Amino acid sequence: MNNDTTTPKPAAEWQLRSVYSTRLFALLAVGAVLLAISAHRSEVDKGLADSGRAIVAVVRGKPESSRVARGWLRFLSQAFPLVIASYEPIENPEEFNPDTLPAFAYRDTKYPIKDTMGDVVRYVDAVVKPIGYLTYVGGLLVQTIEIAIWGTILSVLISIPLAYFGAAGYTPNKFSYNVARAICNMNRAIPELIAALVFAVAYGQGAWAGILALGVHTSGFLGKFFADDIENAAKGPQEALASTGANKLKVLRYAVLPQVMPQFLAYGQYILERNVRSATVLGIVGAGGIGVELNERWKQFDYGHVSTILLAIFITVFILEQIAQRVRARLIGE
Amino acid sequence: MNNDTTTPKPAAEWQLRSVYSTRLFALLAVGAVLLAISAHRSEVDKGLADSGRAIVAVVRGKPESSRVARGWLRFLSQAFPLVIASYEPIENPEEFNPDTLPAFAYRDTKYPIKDTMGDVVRYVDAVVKPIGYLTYVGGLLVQTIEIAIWGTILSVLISIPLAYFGAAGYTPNKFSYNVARAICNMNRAIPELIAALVFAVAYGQGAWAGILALGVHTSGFLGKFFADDIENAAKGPQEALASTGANKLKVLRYAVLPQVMPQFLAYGQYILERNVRSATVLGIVGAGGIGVELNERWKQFDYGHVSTILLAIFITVFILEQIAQRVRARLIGE
Amino acid sequence: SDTESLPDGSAELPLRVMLVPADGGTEDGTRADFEPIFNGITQVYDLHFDIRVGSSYNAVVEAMANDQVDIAFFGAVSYQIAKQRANVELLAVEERDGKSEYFSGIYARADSGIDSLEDFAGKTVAFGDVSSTSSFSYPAAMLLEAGVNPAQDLKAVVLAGNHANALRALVSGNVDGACASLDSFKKAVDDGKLSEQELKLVQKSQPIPSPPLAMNGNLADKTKTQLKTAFREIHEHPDVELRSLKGYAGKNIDRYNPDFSEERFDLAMAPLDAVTKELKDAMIRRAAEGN
Amino acid sequence: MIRFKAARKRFADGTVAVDDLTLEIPAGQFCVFLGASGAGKSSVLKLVNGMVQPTSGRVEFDGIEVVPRTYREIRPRIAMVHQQFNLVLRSTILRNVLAGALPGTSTTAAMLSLFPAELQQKACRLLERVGLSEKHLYRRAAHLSGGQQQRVAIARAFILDPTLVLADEPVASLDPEISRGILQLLRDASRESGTTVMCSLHQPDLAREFADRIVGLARGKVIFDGLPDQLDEEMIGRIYAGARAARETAEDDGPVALGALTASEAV
Amino acid sequence: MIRFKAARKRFADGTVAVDDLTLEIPAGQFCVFLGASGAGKSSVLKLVNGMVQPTSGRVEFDGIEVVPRTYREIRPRIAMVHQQFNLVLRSTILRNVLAGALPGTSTTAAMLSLFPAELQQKACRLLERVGLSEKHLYRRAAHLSGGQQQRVAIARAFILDPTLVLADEPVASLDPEISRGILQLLRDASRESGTTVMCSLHQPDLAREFADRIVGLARGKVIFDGLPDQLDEEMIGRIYAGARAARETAEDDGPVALGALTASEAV
Ligand SMILES: Nc1ncnc2c1ncn2[C@@H]1O[C@H](COP(=O)(O)OP(=O)(O)OP(=O)(O)O)[C@@H](O)[C@H]1O
Ligand SMILES: Nc1ncnc2c1ncn2[C@@H]1O[C@H](COP(=O)(O)OP(=O)(O)OP(=O)(O)O)[C@@H](O)[C@H]1O
Ligand SMILES: [Mg+2]
Ligand SMILES: [Mg+2]
Repeated sequence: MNNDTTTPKPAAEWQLRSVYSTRLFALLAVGAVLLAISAHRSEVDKGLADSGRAIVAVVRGKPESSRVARGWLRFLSQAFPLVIASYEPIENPEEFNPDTLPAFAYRDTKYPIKDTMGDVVRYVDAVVKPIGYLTYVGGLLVQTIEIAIWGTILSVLISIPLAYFGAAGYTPNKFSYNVARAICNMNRAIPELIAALVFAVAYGQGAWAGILALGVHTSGFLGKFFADDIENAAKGPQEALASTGANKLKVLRYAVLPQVMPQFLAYGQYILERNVRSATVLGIVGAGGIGVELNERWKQFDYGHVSTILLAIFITVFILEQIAQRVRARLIGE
Repeated sequence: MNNDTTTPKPAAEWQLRSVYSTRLFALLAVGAVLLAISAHRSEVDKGLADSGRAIVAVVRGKPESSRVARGWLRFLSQAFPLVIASYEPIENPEEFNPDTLPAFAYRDTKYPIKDTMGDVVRYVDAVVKPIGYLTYVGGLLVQTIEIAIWGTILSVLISIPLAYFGAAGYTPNKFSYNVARAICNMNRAIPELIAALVFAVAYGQGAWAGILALGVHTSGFLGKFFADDIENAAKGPQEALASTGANKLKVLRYAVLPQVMPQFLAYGQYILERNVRSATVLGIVGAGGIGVELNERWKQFDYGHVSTILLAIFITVFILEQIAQRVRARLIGE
Repeated sequence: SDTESLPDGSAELPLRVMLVPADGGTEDGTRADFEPIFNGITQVYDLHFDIRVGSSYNAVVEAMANDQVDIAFFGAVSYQIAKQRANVELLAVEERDGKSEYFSGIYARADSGIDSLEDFAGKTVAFGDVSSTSSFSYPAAMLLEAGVNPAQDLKAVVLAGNHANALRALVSGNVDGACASLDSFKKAVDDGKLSEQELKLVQKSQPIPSPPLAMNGNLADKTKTQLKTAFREIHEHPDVELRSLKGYAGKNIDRYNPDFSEERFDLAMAPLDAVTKELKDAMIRRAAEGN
Repeated sequence: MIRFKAARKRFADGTVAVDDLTLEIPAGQFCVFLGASGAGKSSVLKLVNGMVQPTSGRVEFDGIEVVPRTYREIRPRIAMVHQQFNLVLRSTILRNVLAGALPGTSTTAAMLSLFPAELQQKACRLLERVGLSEKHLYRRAAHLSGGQQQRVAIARAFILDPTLVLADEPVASLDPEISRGILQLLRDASRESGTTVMCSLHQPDLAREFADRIVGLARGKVIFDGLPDQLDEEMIGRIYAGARAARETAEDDGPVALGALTASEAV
Repeated sequence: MIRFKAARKRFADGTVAVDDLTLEIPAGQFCVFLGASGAGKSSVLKLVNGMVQPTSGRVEFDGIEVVPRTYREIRPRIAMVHQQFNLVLRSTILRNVLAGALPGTSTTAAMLSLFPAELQQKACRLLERVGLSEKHLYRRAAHLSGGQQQRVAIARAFILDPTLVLADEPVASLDPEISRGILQLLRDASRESGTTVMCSLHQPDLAREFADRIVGLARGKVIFDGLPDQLDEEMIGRIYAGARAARETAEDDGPVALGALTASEAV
C-alpha cells in the first residue's frame, strides 16, 4: 500500500500537506467573483454605502444630514411612548353610569386623540382604563402562547419518528432515511401561511387550523435538527451500549439523549417562541392571538401600540429563554 | 459532611432514590389539568375529533362524507396540473414576425384563456413558451436566493460576536453575557416583517431593506444557537488547550469548532433556506423575489402556479440540504 | 347519514360567521362592531352565531366552498369570485341615507404636480391588495380608461397590501400615486395618520356597491329566509337596543338591505371588464420584479 | 467458545489491524492478550462483538457467526469493558451501570427509566465490589477520577451476568492493588461462573499472575500462544519489540521509533 | 519551582480531593506522585495550572500565585498530559499536536491555521519520538488506538518546550517498553533542559526507576515524600492501603472495598 518504505522514514522527510489546496483557492476565487456580481444586483453595495454615510453623519453629530439616520430617528421618536391605557369613547353621555365603571377606570371628558407626531387632533369624552391596553395585549398573548404550545406539542410528536428514521445509524435502511429526510424538507418548504389557509379550508377557520399549520411546518425543522444532532453525538457511549445488545431505542435513550438533551431543549424552546411570533398565521385563520392586532396596528401607523406588543413578545421570549437556560444548566450540570 | 459513617456501608444498605419525585408528579398533574383546559380553549379536542372522523371516512372509502377529507381532495384536485408554460397574447398579428421567436416558443392561434374555475373563457392568438413560467419562477428564485445568501452572510457576521459574548466560559463577564443574550432575544422577537418595513423607511424600498431585516432577525437565532452549542461542547479538549495558555479565541477555533462545526453548518443552511422562504418579506419592501408571486398567485386562486412555486422552493431546500449533508459527512467523517 | 349536516342556527349548530377586518380595523374592533347586531338577532330570532375574525378573503371563499363558513363579508369583486367558486348568495348590503355605495380614488402628493391620471405615466403607483375592489380593480380600470396601462406604462407597480400601506408609501415618498377608498383616506385623516393637506385626490371613481354580506347557498332554505328576515327587520325591532348599527369598516349605517339586487353588482362590474386576469398577472409580475 | 478463522481487519486508510488471525478460546478460559501499543489488541476484542467487522475471514461466538444479523442474539451475552471507558459522562454512576442491563429490560420500562429494585441493588453490589461507595451512586460520571470511571465501566460490564467478558485494558488507570482486585474479580467470574474472559493487558506480570492462557500479538499477528509460565522474558521482549523486527517487510506501524525515543535529541 | 501552601480542594459535593497540601518542588526535578485511585493525584497536578482551583491555601509557580489573573503568564510555560488525553477527536494528529503551540502563535495565524514550517517539523519529530509515523500525521485522532492517542497527547505537551510538564499517568495505556521510552523522554527533558516534571503513576516500579523524588498520596494527604530508594514495599503497601486505614476517621472514599473485591461473592 502507498509508498511506505520498509525502513521508517525519519521525521525530517515526512511529507507535510499545505492547509489550503489550489482547488480551494479556485473555489474561493469563483465564489468571490459571483458574490461581487450579486452584491451589485442585490444592492448590497448601495446599502453599505448608505449605512456608512449614516454612521459618518451620526459620528459627526449631524444625524439629520443622512436620510437613513433620519428615518431611524423618525421611527424611534414615534415608537414611544408605549401605549398602556385603553379608552372607549362614550357615545351617549346622557346614558353614562359611573357606577358600572370597572376598577381603576375613569371618565375623561377631554381625552386627547393624538396623531403619530404626538400632536392632539381632537378631544373625545371617553372611559379610560389605565392599563387596559396592556391587559388586552396580555390576554391575546396568553391565547397565542396556548396555541403555540399546542403547535409545539404537535410538532414534537411528528418530529420524533422523523428524527428516528432520519438519523443514519438508527434508521432501518437507506430508503426510510431518504423518506424521513424528504418529509422534513417538504414540511419546511411549505410556508406555514399557506398550510394554515389549506387547513382552514379543510377544518374550518379556527385555532386548530393554526395549530396544525404550526405543527406541520415546524416538525420539518425539529425532525431535521433532532436527526442531525443524533448523528453528530459522540460515538463512544453509543457503541458501548450497542455492544451490550441494547436495541436502538434504548441506545438513543441512554447514550444519545443525555448528550443532546440540552440542544433538543433549545430547539423546542425556539419552536415555541417562533410559534408565538408566527401568531400572524393564527390570526389569518381566525384563531385569534396577538398576530392580527400587531398587523393591523402596524398598518394603522399606531407605533406606540406596536412597541407595546413587541415589548410584550420580547418579554415572552425572554421568559422562555430564562426557563430553558435553567433547565439546560441542570442538564449540562457543570 | 452529611451522614457518612466511619465504617463503609454495605451495598445492601445504600439508599436508592426514586426516579420520579412527588414534586415531579405534582407538576405533571398540574400541567395535565392546564393542558386539558387549554385543549378545549384552543379547539384541540374538536380538531382531533374532526381528524378522527376524516380518517374513519377515508378508511371506509367514503372521503366525500367528511368535510375535512373533502377539503383536502378539493385542494389536491386543484393543485395540479402544475403550470409550466407561459404565453403572451399577440396584439398585432400583422406585425408578428416568427423569426424573432425565442427557442422552443411557438405561436398558438387558439390559446385558451381559462378563468379561475378552469373553464375556457375565450381563445387568443398568443406566443407560447413551453417552459416560460418555470423559467420565470426560476429567475425569481435566483433573485431570492441571492438576497437570502446576503441575509445569511449578514446574519453570520452579526451572530459571531453575539455567540462569543453569549457563551458562558468565553464571555468576559456576566454583564456582557446578559447583553449578548438579550440582543439575541430582541433580534428574534422583532418580526422580520416589521424590521423590513422599518428598514424600508430608513433605506428606501429595495433589496437592502430586506437583506437587513433577514440578517438582523436571524442573527438572533444564530447567535443563540451558536452560543448554546459552544457551551454544550465537550469540555475535555477545551480544558486541554486552555491549560496550555491559549487564549479563548484559539481554544474556540481548535477545541470547540471541530466539535460544533456540523451543527453550525446545519444552522447556517437552515437560515439560508428559511430566508428563501421568508422571501415574502422581501416582496413587501419591493425587493422582488418569489414571495410576491407566491402570495399574489395564492390570492388569485391560481393553485397550479402555487404548486409550481412550492415545488421550486422544495427543490431549492432539497439541494441546500444535499450540499450541507455532504459537507457534514466530511466534517463528521465516520 | 354519514355526511356532517350544515348549521341551522340552533344553539348546538350555530352559523359560522367569518369577518375580515376592513382596512383600519383591528380584530377586537371588528368584533365589537358586529357583535351587537348578531347578538340582537340571536335574542330576537333565536338564531345563533359563532363569530370569528380572520384576515384572508381567499380562505373565506374556499372555506365557504367547503361548507366551513356560512356568513361572510366580501368586497364587490371578491363577491363575484366567490360566486364563481362557491355557492354563495347575497344576504344583505349596508345602507345609509338610502344609498349603498362608496368610492375609490387615486391620490398623489399635493406638491407633486400630478393633476390628472395621464400624469401617472412613467410614475410609480401603489395599489392595495389584488383582490381589493377599491384599492386595485377600480383604480386599475380608471388608469386604463385614461390611457395609462398600469402593467406597461408605469415606472413600477407596488402592491402595498392594503389601502393604508399604499397611502403611507405615498406620504413617505416611495411612490408617486396611491390607490385607496375615500373612506380609508378619511379614516386615516380622522385618526391623525395623515394630514389632509399633504395629499390630493387626483381622480374619484364612480360609485361602487357597498361590500355585501353573503351566505352559503347550501344552507337550508328555511335558515336563509330566517336570516334575510332578521337582517331586514332588526334595526327597527323594539326589543333590541342597537344604539348604532355598524357596517363594513365600522362606519355607522342606517340599516341592512337584504333585497339589494344582484344585477346591480353585475352592473358595477362592467367597468372592470378591462381588468382581465392577464392584466392582473402582468401587474403582479411588474410588482414582483421590484423597482 | 470463540473461534477466529483467518480473520483480518483492514481499516479504510489501509492499516491492517488484525492479520489472518486463527484462534480458538474455549468457554470459561481467562485469556490475556499482550502486545505493543497498536498491535491490534482492541481490534481483536472488538471483532468478537462485531464492533469491528472483519474485512475477511470469520469470527464465531458459541458457534454463531458474528455478523450484523446475529448481533441481537449474541451481544446480550457479551459484555465489554472499553479501553476509553465510554461512559455517558452526563449520566449518574448508577444509571451508567444500569445502562449495561438494557438488553434485559423491557423497552417501555427502559424508556421510563424504571429498573427493577433487584437490578439496582445488584448495581450497588457491583459498585461496592469495584471499590466505589454509596456517595458515588448519583454523581455524574464526568465528576469521577480516571480510575473511578474505569471501575464504573467494569461494574457495567458485569450487571447482566455475561458469558463472555471482553476486557480492554481494564486496569490501565488503576493502582496495583485495585488492579489485582479487578483481575481477581475477572478470574473468579471465569472460575466460579464459567465466564469466558478475553482481556488485553499491558502488564506481563499481571498477565502471568492471573491468566489461564496468554496470546502475544504483534502487528495483528499471533506471535505467542501458551500457558502463563511458558511466557519467558525473551518472549516478552519479542512481543514488545516484535513490531520493530516485523517492520522490515511490512507497511504498518507499531512501536517504531523506540530507538529514537531513547536518543537524547533535545525537545 | 512549584510551591503548595496548605492547598485544599473540596468539590461541590463535599469530596475533599486535596487536603492541606504543603509541598515544594524545585526546578528541574522529576517528581512522581503515587497514590490509589481517587487519592487526588490528578487534582494535585491540576492545581498547578489552575484547572482545579484551591478552595483554600495557595499554589505558586515560579513565585507567581496560580490564580485566574496570572494564567496568561504561567500557562504557556506549563504543559500537561491529561489522564483522558483530551484530544480533539475530529482533528488530525498533526493538528492536535500543533494545537499545543497555540499560545506561541499569533491569533491571526492561528485562525487561518497557518503554522510555521519549523513548528510543523518539530511536531513531526515529536511524533517520531513517541513512536508514531508519517502515516498517522493526517489521521483523525478518533481513529487511533488508545496508546497511540496517549502518545499524541505527550507529543502535544512538548511542542512548546515547557519549563514544567504535568504528566497525569502518561503511560497508563502504553506497553512496558514504550512506557520506559516515554519516561526516559521525561527524564531527559528534566536532566538536559532543566524541565520540571510532575508525573502521576500507577506503577511503583517505574516510579522508582525514573523519579528523582516520590510523593505518596492517600486521600489527598502526603503520606510519603522521599527518594526513590526510600520507598520500600511496606510504604508502597501503606500508600495503596492507606486509604483503608485512614477511612476509620474520615468521610471520603478511596479504595474502600478491596476486601470485598477479593470476596468470592458470585457476580
Ligand atoms: N468534579 C468533581 N466533583 C466531585 N468530586 C470529584 C470531582 N473530580 C474528582 N473528584 C473526586 O476527587 C477525588 C480525587 O480525584 P482525582 O482525580 O484527583 O484522583 P486520582 O488520584 O487522579 O485518581 P485516579 O488514579 O483514579 O485518576 C476522587 O475521590 C474523585 O471522586
Ligand atoms: N478507525 C481506524 N482507522 C484506521 N486505523 C485504525 C483505526 N482504529 C485503529 N486503527 C489502527 O489499527 C491498529 C490497531 O489498533 P488497536 O486499537 O487494535 O491497537 P491496540 O493493540 O489496542 O493498541 P493500544 O494498546 O494502543 O490500545 C493501530 O495501528 C491503529 O492505528
Ligand atoms: Mg487498544
Ligand atoms: Mg487521576
